[in-house]
Amino acid sequence: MNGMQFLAGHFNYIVVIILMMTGLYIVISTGNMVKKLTGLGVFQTSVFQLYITMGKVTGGRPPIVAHAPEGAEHAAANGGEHGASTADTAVRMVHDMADVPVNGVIYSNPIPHVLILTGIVVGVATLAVGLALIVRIRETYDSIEEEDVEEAEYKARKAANA
Amino acid sequence: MSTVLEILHIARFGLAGVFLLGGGFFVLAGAIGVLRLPDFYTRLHAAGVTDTMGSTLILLGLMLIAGFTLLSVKLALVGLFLFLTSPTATHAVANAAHKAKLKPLLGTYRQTRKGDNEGGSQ
Amino acid sequence: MNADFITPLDAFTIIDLILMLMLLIVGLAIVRLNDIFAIVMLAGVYSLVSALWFVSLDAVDVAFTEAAVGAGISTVLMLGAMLLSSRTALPAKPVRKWASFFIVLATGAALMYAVTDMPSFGDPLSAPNAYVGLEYLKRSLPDTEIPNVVSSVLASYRGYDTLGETSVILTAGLGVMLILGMGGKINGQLKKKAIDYDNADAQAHHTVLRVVSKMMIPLIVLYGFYVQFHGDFGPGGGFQAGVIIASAVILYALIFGVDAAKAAVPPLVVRIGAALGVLIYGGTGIAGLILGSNYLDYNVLDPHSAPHGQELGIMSIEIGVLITVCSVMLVIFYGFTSRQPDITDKDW
Amino acid sequence: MIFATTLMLMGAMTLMLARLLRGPELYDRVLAVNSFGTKTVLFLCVFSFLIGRPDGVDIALLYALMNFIGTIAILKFFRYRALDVALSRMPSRNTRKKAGAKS
Repeated sequence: MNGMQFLAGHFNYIVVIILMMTGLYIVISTGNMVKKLTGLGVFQTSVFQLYITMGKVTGGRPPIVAHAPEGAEHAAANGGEHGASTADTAVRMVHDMADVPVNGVIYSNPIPHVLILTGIVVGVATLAVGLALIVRIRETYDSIEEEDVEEAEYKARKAANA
Repeated sequence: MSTVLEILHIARFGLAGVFLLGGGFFVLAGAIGVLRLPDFYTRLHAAGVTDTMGSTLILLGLMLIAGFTLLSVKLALVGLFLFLTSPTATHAVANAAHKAKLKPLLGTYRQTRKGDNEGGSQ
Repeated sequence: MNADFITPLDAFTIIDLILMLMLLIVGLAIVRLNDIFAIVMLAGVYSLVSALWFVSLDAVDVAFTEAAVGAGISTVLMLGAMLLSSRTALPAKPVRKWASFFIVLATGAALMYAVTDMPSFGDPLSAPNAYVGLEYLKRSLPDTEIPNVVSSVLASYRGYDTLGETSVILTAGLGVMLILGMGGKINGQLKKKAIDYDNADAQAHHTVLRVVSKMMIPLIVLYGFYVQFHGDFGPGGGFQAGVIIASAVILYALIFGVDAAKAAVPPLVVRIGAALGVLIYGGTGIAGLILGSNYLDYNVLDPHSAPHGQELGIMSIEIGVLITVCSVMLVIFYGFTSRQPDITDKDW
Repeated sequence: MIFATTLMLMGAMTLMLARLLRGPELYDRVLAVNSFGTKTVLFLCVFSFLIGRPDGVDIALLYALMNFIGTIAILKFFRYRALDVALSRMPSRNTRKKAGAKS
């Protein structure tokens, strides 16, 4: 596999890694906690992107299997351009799809989608907890800059020791 | 009979193409306006081009392609929501800017350009 | 690795590339800016552009969730937190900047090295795509009669996972409740209005907003239910619907005040709902146990037809997920808004 | 034809991004984000026709609604610096008293 071909097949991972590192850089470099959480969000989204790009199949369709069986061959010939999604065709094809590999249509991989779908909602929940902690930090230390908080903590400890 | 249908077919897609490209043109023009115009209120005016002509034409073009299907209904709903929300949002932005005493640039562009700070807020 | 597969350079790939470029621009802009307000908005745009990319990568369900979460809830939460904290970030010190730059460079290099082992983009025969995913695609419709494979895998095949995720969301809601309070008394006293909004004319100008929102809110809720019950056939499901319905209530709170929203959807109801959803989910599993099968096995729910039982079970747990997600989002929102902003004007 | 429209919309989105990054006023940014959202909705509609699947329109519908909420939240935040204020037409008790005192 030559270099150009490799790049054509892997550009998505390279971009995702750059984005991931952007997020990581924001998390490490800034002292502001809200900005840190934004960086965490960027990092998190890039992980989602990594998973989703892995599940993509060229010429595929979203994993919603609802095709009329009589259109299956036609759809396969067209590379999956054909589609009618109604409930009754779905029920009909249950009986007919004993041996056709996913009805002759290419679909993208559903598993990364499932994992990431729940991941996003859990992500917003954890974001909320992080933000709540930031609010409490602000109420206690009157700042959301890491350095100020550390300084105040240091002073408080020194005063307690003295 | 079939030739009439064919002509109708071609006319439908031709019209759809004209609508789509016209909508694209208006969207692009609005975007360039938002980027290039000198102050907030004029940019607001440019953004309106996208919300009105741009979105209407594009959605009409797509509805022509889709024909009488559920998809067309959904597109009409998108159009309805945009019709309701984007002027409201634009109104809210303008109102907020006005209440925050953001002054519009007055006079000709060349005059105001020298003292750029005069047009700033507060 | 399938060495013969070559990623085609077609229209979709070009669109993908433009979207990636936009993501890179937004990411780098977030690095450079120190105005937190701009950062919050950029984060919204970032998640929106990645939602677009997800659509182009066939992950419509994921795009749906990302659009609902990133544009609505995340922005509101970030703003709520900003309100209670400061507005600009201090620029980082050069030492720290360079140190983190080198750490990032090293990590990035390591990851880039790992890229060589990854399957080609869009390769249908790659290890992740060829085996278990294909199996789910083949079996989902006969097993569950649900065309949307993402829904059936989420709710049925990987039901334990989703139960765990729902519990995580409930736990996050509990965490926010513990940290920020339940929206009642703070330090033993009720919240007092810190800011005097005595410009009646400014409020009178919001007629447009109020009228339009009044029209929009029922539509949003209706759309939420459409997403919930159409989730078996198209993109959507409990997670998305929960977020959408919660954002309708949030819009109501934004326009008519949090007190009005609390009168319409009381915090107590929301707190009960958060637990109730997980209870419904877990209870569906218990029902399976009682009917003589495994936990979260829906086949036995309908004694006559296993696929119909599956459909029933999936419907039931999706409702549980809807209730929990919606309630937890509202718990979080109420938690943030019940705090009194102690920020002074000179901070701005 | 559809592809050309898609590219036009993407170009417009990029221009909006430029305005968002450049600012200078906060309201410019809000305007840019809102307009970016509108263009995204249109993009999703057109794109779902380009790839021949209607699912994108559902997301467009959702985003048309969500964009509104986001914009309102941002503006509310900047107008009142609080999320917890009713935008009721009735003047608050405070202002009514003041108005009474004046007249």
